[in-house]
Amino acid sequence: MQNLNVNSERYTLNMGPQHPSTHGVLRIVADFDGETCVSADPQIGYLHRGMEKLLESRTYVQGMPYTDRLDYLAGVNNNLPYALAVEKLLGVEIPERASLLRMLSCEIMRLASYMVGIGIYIMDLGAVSAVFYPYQQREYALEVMSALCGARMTQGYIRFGGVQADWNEQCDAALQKLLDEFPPFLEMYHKLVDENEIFLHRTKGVGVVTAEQAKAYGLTGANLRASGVSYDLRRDAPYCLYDRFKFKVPVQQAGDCHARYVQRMEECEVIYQLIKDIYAALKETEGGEIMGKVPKVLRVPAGEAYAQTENPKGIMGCMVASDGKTNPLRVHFRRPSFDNIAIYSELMPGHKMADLVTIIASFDIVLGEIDA
Amino acid sequence: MALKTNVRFPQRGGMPEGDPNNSHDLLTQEELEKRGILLTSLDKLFRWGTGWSLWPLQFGLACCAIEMICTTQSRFDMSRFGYEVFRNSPRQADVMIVAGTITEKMRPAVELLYHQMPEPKWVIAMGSCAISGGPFVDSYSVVAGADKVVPVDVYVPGCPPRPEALIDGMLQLKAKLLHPERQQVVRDVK
Amino acid sequence: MEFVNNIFVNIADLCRALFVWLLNLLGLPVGLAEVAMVAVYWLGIVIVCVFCALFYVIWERKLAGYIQRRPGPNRLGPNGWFHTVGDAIKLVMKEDIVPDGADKNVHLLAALLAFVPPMLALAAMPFGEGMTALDLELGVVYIMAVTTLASLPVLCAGYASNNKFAMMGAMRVVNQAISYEVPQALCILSVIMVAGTFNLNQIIDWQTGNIWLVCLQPVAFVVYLITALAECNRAPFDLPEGESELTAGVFTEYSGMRYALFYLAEYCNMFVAAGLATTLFLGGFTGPFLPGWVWFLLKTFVIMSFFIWVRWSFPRIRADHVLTFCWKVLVPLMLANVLVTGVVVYLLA
Amino acid sequence: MLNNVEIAGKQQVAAEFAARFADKIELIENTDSEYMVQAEVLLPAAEYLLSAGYEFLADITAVDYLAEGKFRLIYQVGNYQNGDLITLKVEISREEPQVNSLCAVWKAANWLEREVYDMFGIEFAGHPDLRRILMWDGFEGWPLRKDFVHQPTKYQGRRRLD
Repeated sequence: MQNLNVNSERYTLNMGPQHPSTHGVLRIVADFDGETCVSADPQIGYLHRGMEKLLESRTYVQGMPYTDRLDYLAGVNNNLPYALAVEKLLGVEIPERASLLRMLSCEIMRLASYMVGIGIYIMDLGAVSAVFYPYQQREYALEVMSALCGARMTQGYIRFGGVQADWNEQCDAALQKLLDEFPPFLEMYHKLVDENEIFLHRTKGVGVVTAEQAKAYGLTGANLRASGVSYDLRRDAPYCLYDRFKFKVPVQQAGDCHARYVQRMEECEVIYQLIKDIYAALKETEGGEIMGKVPKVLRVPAGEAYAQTENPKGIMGCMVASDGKTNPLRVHFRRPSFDNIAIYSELMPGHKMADLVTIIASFDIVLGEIDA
Repeated sequence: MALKTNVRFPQRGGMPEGDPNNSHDLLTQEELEKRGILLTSLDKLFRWGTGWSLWPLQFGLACCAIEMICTTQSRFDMSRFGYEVFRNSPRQADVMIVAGTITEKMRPAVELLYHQMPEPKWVIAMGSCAISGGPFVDSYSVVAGADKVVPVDVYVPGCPPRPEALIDGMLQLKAKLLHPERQQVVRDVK
Repeated sequence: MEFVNNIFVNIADLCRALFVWLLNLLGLPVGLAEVAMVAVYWLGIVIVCVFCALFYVIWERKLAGYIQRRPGPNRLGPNGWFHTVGDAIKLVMKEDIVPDGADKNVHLLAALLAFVPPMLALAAMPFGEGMTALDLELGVVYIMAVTTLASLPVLCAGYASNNKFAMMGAMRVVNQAISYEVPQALCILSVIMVAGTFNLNQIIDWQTGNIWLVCLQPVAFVVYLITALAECNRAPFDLPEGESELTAGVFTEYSGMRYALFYLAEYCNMFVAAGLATTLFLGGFTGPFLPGWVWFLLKTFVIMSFFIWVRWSFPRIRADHVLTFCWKVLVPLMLANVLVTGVVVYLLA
Repeated sequence: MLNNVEIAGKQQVAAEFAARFADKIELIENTDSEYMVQAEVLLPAAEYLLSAGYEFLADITAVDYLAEGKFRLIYQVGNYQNGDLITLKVEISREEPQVNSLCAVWKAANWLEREVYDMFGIEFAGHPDLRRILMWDGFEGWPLRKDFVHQPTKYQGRRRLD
C-alpha cells in the first residue's frame, strides 16, 4: 500500500452487528485510511447461545436438534459428527442402508448450502438477481429433505445408531426433479457469471490466501482447497461409507476470491455426481433396516471420543466426553467457520472497502456456527 | 351521533374468514377515543398506504433469517404484496423482523436499531427464539424473547417458521393496520 | 391525427388566450401573459416528473420481478400498479429524523435540491413539436450544465448526515460524477459536430432529414448510455448508495419525505438522461404513425427499461476501477471518436 | 483404509515420543494416536509434531472434571498429507489453570485458545492478546465450568453499543 504522503486522518468504521453483507451478526471494527483498510478486528459472539452448556443438561437424543442450529444452512450435516462421536463411544454397528441415507441427505444439504454460498456471494458484489437462480435449486433440495424428514431446514434427521425415516417415493419424485433441473442451471450460471468483466475485476487478486497461511490458520473445506491444498476428509479419512465411492477433489492454486468461487462451482459438479452414485447404491439396499440396536434410554459408557466430518463450510468435529450418565459430561464442536474467519485480521488490511465485503462473502461463513 | 360500526368489514384485507380476531365485538368511535385512538379519514389513508408498503429492516440474526430470505425468493414471493424492499438503514424501515435469537451481547444493538427507526414502526417476532427464547431459553447468554427488548406487534411461531407463515405474519400486521379497532393492542415491555 | 399530435400545444394556446383575455379585462399589459405561461409550463414539467417517477418505480419492481423469475408486486390496484402510490403516501407521513450531529439546514436543503436539476433539464427537452418549454439556441449546453448539478445534492446529503458511511458515499459520488462528465461531453460533442447545431429541435429536424444519429455515431451512443448510468448513480455505478458495502450509503440518515425526494429524484435524473439520449441519437419525437410526444415517451421507456435491466444483472464496480475505466478507457475512446468524426465531417462537408 | 504412509506417520511419532519424552508422554491404552502429555512438555511436543508434518491444528478444547479437581485440555492435531489425527491430552489443576500457548507453533491456536480462556478461564502463557471472544465485556465468571452459577438478573445494564 504505497503511502501517498497525504496526511489523511484515519477513522474507525464499524461494519456493525447489523450490516447487509456480514452474513448475520459478525462485527468488523476496521480502521480506514480513505477507502483502504488499515486494520480489521472481527468481533463475534453476538449470536453466542451457549450451545455447549445447554447440551450438557440435555440427554443425548434431546441434544440432537440443537446441532441443526449450528450451521443452519446445512442442518443434517451437523448431526453427523455428534452421532459418529457417540457411536464411537457406544461401539454400535450402523446398518449399511442407514449410512447410505445419512450420506445422501448430507450431500443434498451440501448442495443446498453451496447454492446459498454462491448466490449470496454474487449478490454481495451487487448483482442482486444472481441469488434468485441458485435459490431455486435450493428449494428443490429442500423439497427432497422435507419429503424425507419433514422439516425444510432444521431436519434433525440423523439419530444415534441410524436415521429417523426411510426413503419413500415422494422423495424419489423430488430428487428426480432436482437431478433434472440442476445441470441446465449450472451451465446457465457459468455463462451468467464466469466471463462477467466486473465480477473478474472485483474478485481476481483480492484476498489472496497462500497455502502456508491456509494451513497455519487451520482453514478447511473449499477455502483450503482453493489455496492449493488438496485435503478432503471424505477421501483422506473416510467416514460412513465414503471409501466405497470414487470422486474427484478439485483444487485451485490462486487462493484469491475468484479461486474460491471457481472451487465451489467445480465442487457442485462433484456433489451432483456423488448424489447420483449414492442414490444408485441406495436403490440396491431396498428394504434394509435403518436403525442399529441402540437402547431406548441411551447411557453412553464413560470416555472421550472425537469424530470429524467434511461439512459444506469445512471440517466439523465433535468431541463428546461422557461419564456414563444419560446426558453428556461435555460436548465441544470444532466449527469450521470459526477458524475460517480467524484469518481476517491478517488478510483484510490493504484492501478497499468493497473488497472487505468480497472477502467475507467468498469465505461463505455462517454466524450460527461461529458463535455456537 | 356515534355510528356503531357493527357492519362486517368486507374481507379485502389479509384476514382469513374464520380468523379468531373477527370474533371481537367491533369498537364504536367513542370506545376508540376512550382508548386514545382517534380515527380520521387522513389516518385511514395513511394506514392504507403503509399497510401496502411495509419496508422490512435488513436484520437477520439466525436460522429464521435464512427463511426470511427464502420468503423473498422466487417460490414464496413476498414482493407480491410490495414488501420485498429490504432497507439496510433503519431510518427508512417500517418493520423490524426480529428473525433469530437475541443474545445479551446483541441486546443493546437491537434496542439501538429500534430507536433509530422513524416513528410509525412495528416489530414482528419471527420464530420461537424471538417469541420466548425458544430452545435456548435457559442459556446464560440468551434474552428470553424479543418483547423483553422491543414492543412486539406480531408473533410468528415456528422454529424456523415456514415462509408462508412469515407472509401471513406480515398480512396480520397489515390487517392490524387497516382495521385498528379490531385489534386489542397489548404492549407490555417488562 | 393532427389534433392528437399537438393536443398539448392547443392547450397551451388556449391558456395563453385565456390569460390575454383576463389581462385585457384587468387592463394590465398583455406581456404578462408570457409570465403566466411560464407557470403553466412549469406545472406541466412537474406533472411529467411526478408521473414518470411514480410509474418507473413500480415498473422497475415489476421488471426486476420478471428478471428474477418471480411475479413482482401485483396486489394493490389493477395488477399491482398502485404500489408506488402506497409507498408515496407512507413516506410522506413518516417521521422525519434529523440526527443530532447533522448539519440541519444542509440536511434539509440537500433533499429539497434533489428535484431541481431534473426539472431544470426537462425545461429544455423537446417532448413533441412545439412542446419545448424553453426552446434555447444552446439547448444541449444548458442541459449538460444542469445535469452536472445533479450530483451536488447527493454530496450535500452525504456531508450533512454526520455518518461515516454517508461521508464515504459522498466522496464516491464526487469523483464518479466529475470524472464521467468528460466522456459524456465528448460524445455529445461528436453528435453536435455531425448535426451542426446546439438547438435540440434543429438536431431532431436534421435527423428527420438524414438518418438517425445512432447509426452514424454507434460508439458515442453506447458511451453516452454508460456515462448516463454513472451520472444517475445507477446499476454498476451505484457506489454512493452501495447497498452491500455502505448500508444505505449517502441516504443512510434520510427518512420519510426527505428520502422519498431522493428516491424519486433518481428516477427523474434517469428520465432526463433517457430523454436526452432519444433526442440526440434516436430522432426525438419523430415517428411514422403515432403522435410526436407518444413516440418520445415510447423511446424513453425503452431506454429506461434498458437502464433497469442493466441494474438487475451487473455486479457493482469497485471505487478505483470506476475511475481507471473512465480515464483510461472512455476518455481516449471518445477523443478518437471526435477525431474520426471531425475528419469525416471535414471531408464530406 | 490405513495406507502405509499413514501407519508410518503414527509409528514414527510414537517412536519419537517414546525416545525424547519417555516418562512425560505415554500412549493411552487401546488407542494408537492419543497421548497423555505433561504440561511442561506440551510446547516441545507440539513443535516436534509440526516438524513431522502435522500442520493442521484441528481443535483445542477442555473438559472440566470437577470431582477430580482438574481440567483436561484436548488438542487434536491433523496431517494434511494423509488425513491422520493425533490427540494430545494435558491435565492441569483447577486452582491455577495455566498452560503455555501454542500460538508460536500454529496460528490457528490464537482464536481457539481465546475461546477456551473465555469459557474456562484457563490462562495461556505467551498468547499475543488473550481476551474474551464470545462473551460480552461486562461478563464475570467462566460459563462452561461445572461450578458456574448462572444469575439471569445480574446483567440488566442498558449499555450503549460501545
